[in-house]
Amino acid sequence: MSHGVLSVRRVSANKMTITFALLALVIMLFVFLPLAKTIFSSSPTMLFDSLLDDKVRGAIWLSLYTALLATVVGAIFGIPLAYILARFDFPGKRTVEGLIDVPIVIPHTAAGIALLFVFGRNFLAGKAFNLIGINFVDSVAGIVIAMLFVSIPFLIDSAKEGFKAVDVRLEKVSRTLGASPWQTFFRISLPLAWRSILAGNVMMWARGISEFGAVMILAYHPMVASILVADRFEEYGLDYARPMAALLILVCLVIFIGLRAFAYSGEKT
Amino acid sequence: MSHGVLSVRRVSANKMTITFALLALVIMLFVFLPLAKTIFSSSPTMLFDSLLDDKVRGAIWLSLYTALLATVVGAIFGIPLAYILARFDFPGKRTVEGLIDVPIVIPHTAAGIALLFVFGRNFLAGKAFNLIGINFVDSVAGIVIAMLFVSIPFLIDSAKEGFKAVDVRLEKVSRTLGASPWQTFFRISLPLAWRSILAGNVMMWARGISEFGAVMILAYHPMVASILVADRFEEYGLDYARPMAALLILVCLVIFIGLRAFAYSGEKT
Amino acid sequence: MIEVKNLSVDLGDFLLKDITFDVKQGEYYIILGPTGAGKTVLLESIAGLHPIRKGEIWLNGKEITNLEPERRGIGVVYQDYVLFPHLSVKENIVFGLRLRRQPRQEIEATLSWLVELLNISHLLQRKPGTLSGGESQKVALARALSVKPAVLLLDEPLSALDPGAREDIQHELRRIHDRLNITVIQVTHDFEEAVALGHRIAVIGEGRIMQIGTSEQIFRQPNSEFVARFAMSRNIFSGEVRDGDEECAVINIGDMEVAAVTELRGEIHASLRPEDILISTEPLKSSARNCLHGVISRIDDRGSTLLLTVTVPPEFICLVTRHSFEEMGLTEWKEVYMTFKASAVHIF
Amino acid sequence: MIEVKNLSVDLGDFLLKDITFDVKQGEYYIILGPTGAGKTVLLESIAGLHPIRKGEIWLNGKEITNLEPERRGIGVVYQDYVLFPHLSVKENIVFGLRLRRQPRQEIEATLSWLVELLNISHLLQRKPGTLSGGESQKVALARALSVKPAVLLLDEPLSALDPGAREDIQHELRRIHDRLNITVIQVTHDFEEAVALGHRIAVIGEGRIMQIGTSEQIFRQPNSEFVARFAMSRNIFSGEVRDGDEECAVINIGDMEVAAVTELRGEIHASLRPEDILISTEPLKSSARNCLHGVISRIDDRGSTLLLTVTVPPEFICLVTRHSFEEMGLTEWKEVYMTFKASAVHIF
Repeated sequence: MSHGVLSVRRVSANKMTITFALLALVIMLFVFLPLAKTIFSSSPTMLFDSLLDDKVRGAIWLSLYTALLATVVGAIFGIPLAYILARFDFPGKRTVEGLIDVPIVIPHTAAGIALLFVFGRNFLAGKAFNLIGINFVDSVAGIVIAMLFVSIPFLIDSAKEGFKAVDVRLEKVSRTLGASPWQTFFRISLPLAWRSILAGNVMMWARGISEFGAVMILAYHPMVASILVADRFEEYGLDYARPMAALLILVCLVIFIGLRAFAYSGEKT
Repeated sequence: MSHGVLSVRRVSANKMTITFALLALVIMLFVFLPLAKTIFSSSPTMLFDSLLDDKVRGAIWLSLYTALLATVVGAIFGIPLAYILARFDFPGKRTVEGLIDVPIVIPHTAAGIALLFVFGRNFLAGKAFNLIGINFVDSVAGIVIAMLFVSIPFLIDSAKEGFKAVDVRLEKVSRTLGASPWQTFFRISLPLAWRSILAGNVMMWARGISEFGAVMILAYHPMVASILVADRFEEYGLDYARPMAALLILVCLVIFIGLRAFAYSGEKT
Repeated sequence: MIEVKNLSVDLGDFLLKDITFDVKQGEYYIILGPTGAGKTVLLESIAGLHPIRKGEIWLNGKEITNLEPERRGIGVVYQDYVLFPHLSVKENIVFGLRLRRQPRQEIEATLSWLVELLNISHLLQRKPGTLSGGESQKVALARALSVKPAVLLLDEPLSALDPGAREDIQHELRRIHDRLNITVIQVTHDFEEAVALGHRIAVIGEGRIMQIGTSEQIFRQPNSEFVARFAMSRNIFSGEVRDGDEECAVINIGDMEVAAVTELRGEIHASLRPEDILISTEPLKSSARNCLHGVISRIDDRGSTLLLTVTVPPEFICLVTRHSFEEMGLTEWKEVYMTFKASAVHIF
Repeated sequence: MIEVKNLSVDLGDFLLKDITFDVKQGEYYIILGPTGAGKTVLLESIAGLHPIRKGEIWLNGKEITNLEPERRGIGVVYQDYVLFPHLSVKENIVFGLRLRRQPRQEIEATLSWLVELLNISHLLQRKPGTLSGGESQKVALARALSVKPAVLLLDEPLSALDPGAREDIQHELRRIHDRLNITVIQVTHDFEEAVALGHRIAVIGEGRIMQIGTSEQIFRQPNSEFVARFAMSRNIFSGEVRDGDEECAVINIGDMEVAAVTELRGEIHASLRPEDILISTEPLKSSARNCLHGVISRIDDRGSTLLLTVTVPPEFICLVTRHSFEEMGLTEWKEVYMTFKASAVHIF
């Protein structure tokens, strides 16, 4: 970070940029310190011990797996919507875009209760899916639904921006060269928007792993990692929850940094 | 929404766009139905009754108020960082940008525990602030800190995009006309990026209201709205939690739609 | 070969009304109009890339108004090339051929034919981002030609290029057209480009076609002030034809009398091209019917040529080469004689 | 008045090395170079908008190399106007004056002076987004002039404009310069623009200054092939000066002999401008020393002028007006005579 400040100073050392850099430093430390402190105050042995705990391993695995499922489902249905929003103007488009962002802003517990009203055993979709043996309360399917609901906006917004950045005339030229709409989509639009779509998938996956409130309401059991952390904190207190929190933060950071680096690889700064 | 599909068909009715529209419809219904069902299955009387409940009113008010505080603090420190990220290249810039997005992706309960490690009574910043009478555990200050941590990325990302969209040569021209860096920032950069910054503030506020996991760890009491919903659900069950969830979703929707409409007013589709 | 009948396109900013024209097999057809006249929209409508509200498009006797673009066999080349950035030059060129699942040898044969035609063998492995403007436009042409389109639509293909590359690509375009005998429709806002390339020119303005004709007709006989200005007849006057015999009329422009060949009478417009005026320092003895005496009031140096404003009054704009300018030792405020033929004055 | 000494700027893609030049009070100075030569970076460095690695900039005897841009009194106008989109035209123009907290009457006085100077009174209440290119550039000029800068830097001010607006603004620029006697530095890639406006021209290429001189010097005596090509001498040959007296040398270009005025001997380059060649169908009796016989191998129609390629060999490019072209009834493969003076052949 000192590099950053130094570099800013070199570019145009004036009082404003220095003030801005100092203010910015405060917020960066505010984000950085808690994460660093949690990770580094747990010794590697403690982290490893907690990794040996079957329940911890199982919860982390369940989080990764359910969030991945949610992302796959989200991609199948979300990427087409993103493409439509990027390419077409139609009355009510603003409304649709607003609706898609709503899951970010409503309280997670309220979202969980709203989902219960549709996917609960005695309701609408819940009953229908029950007939084919899928049950959303206290089940993996429930976790996936909760994660899908709160994380889908990230995928759609990012994919939309990606498609928007693809010159529509590239698609037009492709059509005049004899490509069908499908061929054009898979050979031109998708490869060119790929980076943004991948970044959106990463964000959606990570956001799914991070969810607590909606999952708690819909499916407290089987316990995903974020619920297990809360459970231990409530029952045994901070010291007992810490290694698991540290482990979880580490896992998320590694995944996030790795996939982000992959998504941005080759792109210029 | 049928409008949307119709319009797409008019623009270029081919099998791909129709398939895409159908897939998109699934995800839109998935987001829309739970929200609509929760709101409309509670009668207005029930909503009104729940609004008369002092505890409910207090919790909603506390959510709005603490999220607003978090947004103000976030704006003061976050907008300068956004400007720096938009205008300067420096080594480690990617790292800073990644760091800022981390709060979105780590599990909220783990984030809460990480914050406890810095702002808890026996730790670092907690002790320091304790000297001037500010205490972060089970207090309004704690709620603000938790909301700030999980919602700051939204403000910074949006403001950054806003500043990036302002042609840097507008600032250069302003300087050659005799404006200092500060004058240039407040008369050119800020007014031109205003829409994105406002949108970022709205998202940050809304995201703060929606937080549950991190707030729960840091400050279960005083109860913000999302915690009260969970509390009632745990203690009394779904039927008792429903009106409050519906009320909360309504409040969030009204605020979100209103501010979004304001932020986008005058802009072309 | 291509017929556009009463085509109307409404796109908010752009509005095309009742566009009707037809292009013959093998013709090089130019659509000339100012920026923002909706020329690109018109091309995209012909290619099937815009929904058509009203009107018909026919290709080789078949109506194609609502046919999908991939079934029309109409190639498009844009001003800024629009190459697929994730594919190499070679992959760009064979994109359309691979879609057709042609056998490998056939694809290779077409590729080497195009590479030879446009002389781009050294570019094949490069990515589009590394090409110069002229190279990019050649690749875009090769890509459009790869699927052997019946018609090639060119959307201001020279506008984004440096002057050097512009000349080069202009030359290529004519060569390709002559060699392949392909039908070309090109839109441009540049009159010189239109004259240099087009067999026929359709001038478009305010959403309508103003005039269709050979470059000679547009140049010499503009049918409106809009076309005249666009065709760079800088000297446009309003006046009145008093009388005269059938062969030659006398036109009053202010206090000045000018001879012209016209059968029109009454209020008219007259246009006179700057290069049709001969400048001399002494009155010339010649067959030309008009010889006016004026003063050089302004000199615009264009490098190889100069534009003189000669005030009679009114003001005339005259074009001279640097060569004759220096030969005659012209300067501002010098008195000169302007000689031009009655037939050079176009009346409308 | 402005001196740039050994300026070097390194910006990744752009690299300027050891740029040295000085501009006199009231001069209209042109920096001419191809796109991507770093001309904009150079202007921004002078205005203090780029950090300077190496070199010095002096203004009126004071060093300003590291002075903040708001203290330099140097105005900048960009190619694409860069008007403040959230302010009205009037607010754009008075932006700098309001910052100075001038009294209201003074601001109003300056405003009406500028409005009168540029004839933009009808635009004052409009928003920049609603203006045409020419109008936008006038407003940008008014805004830059509002703070009465010592120097006005113009970054390709005509490049983004339509041909009509381009002429108009070019005329405005000269008028403003003449009326205010302000020092102007303009960068451009357009040679004709440089000739039309500049007192002196600095040709920049490959990050260095290649030649500085009046337009006449650049035009007639380019010091390198780069400058010659850029100044649009289309005829550039390499040859050898055999011998000759002091006044006139004989140059061998291939099998052909050409007379030129030079004291150089040995391997040389010769350039000859297309408009310096007189075309005729019969040999001319004249004082010109060179008369070559060739065949028209290509005709490029430029509208009012035409470029002929005449093969001797080698090939010569010659410029003729449409008038003389038609007079002589020239066609492809017709035999013609090219006459040009020994002094028109520039040797370097």
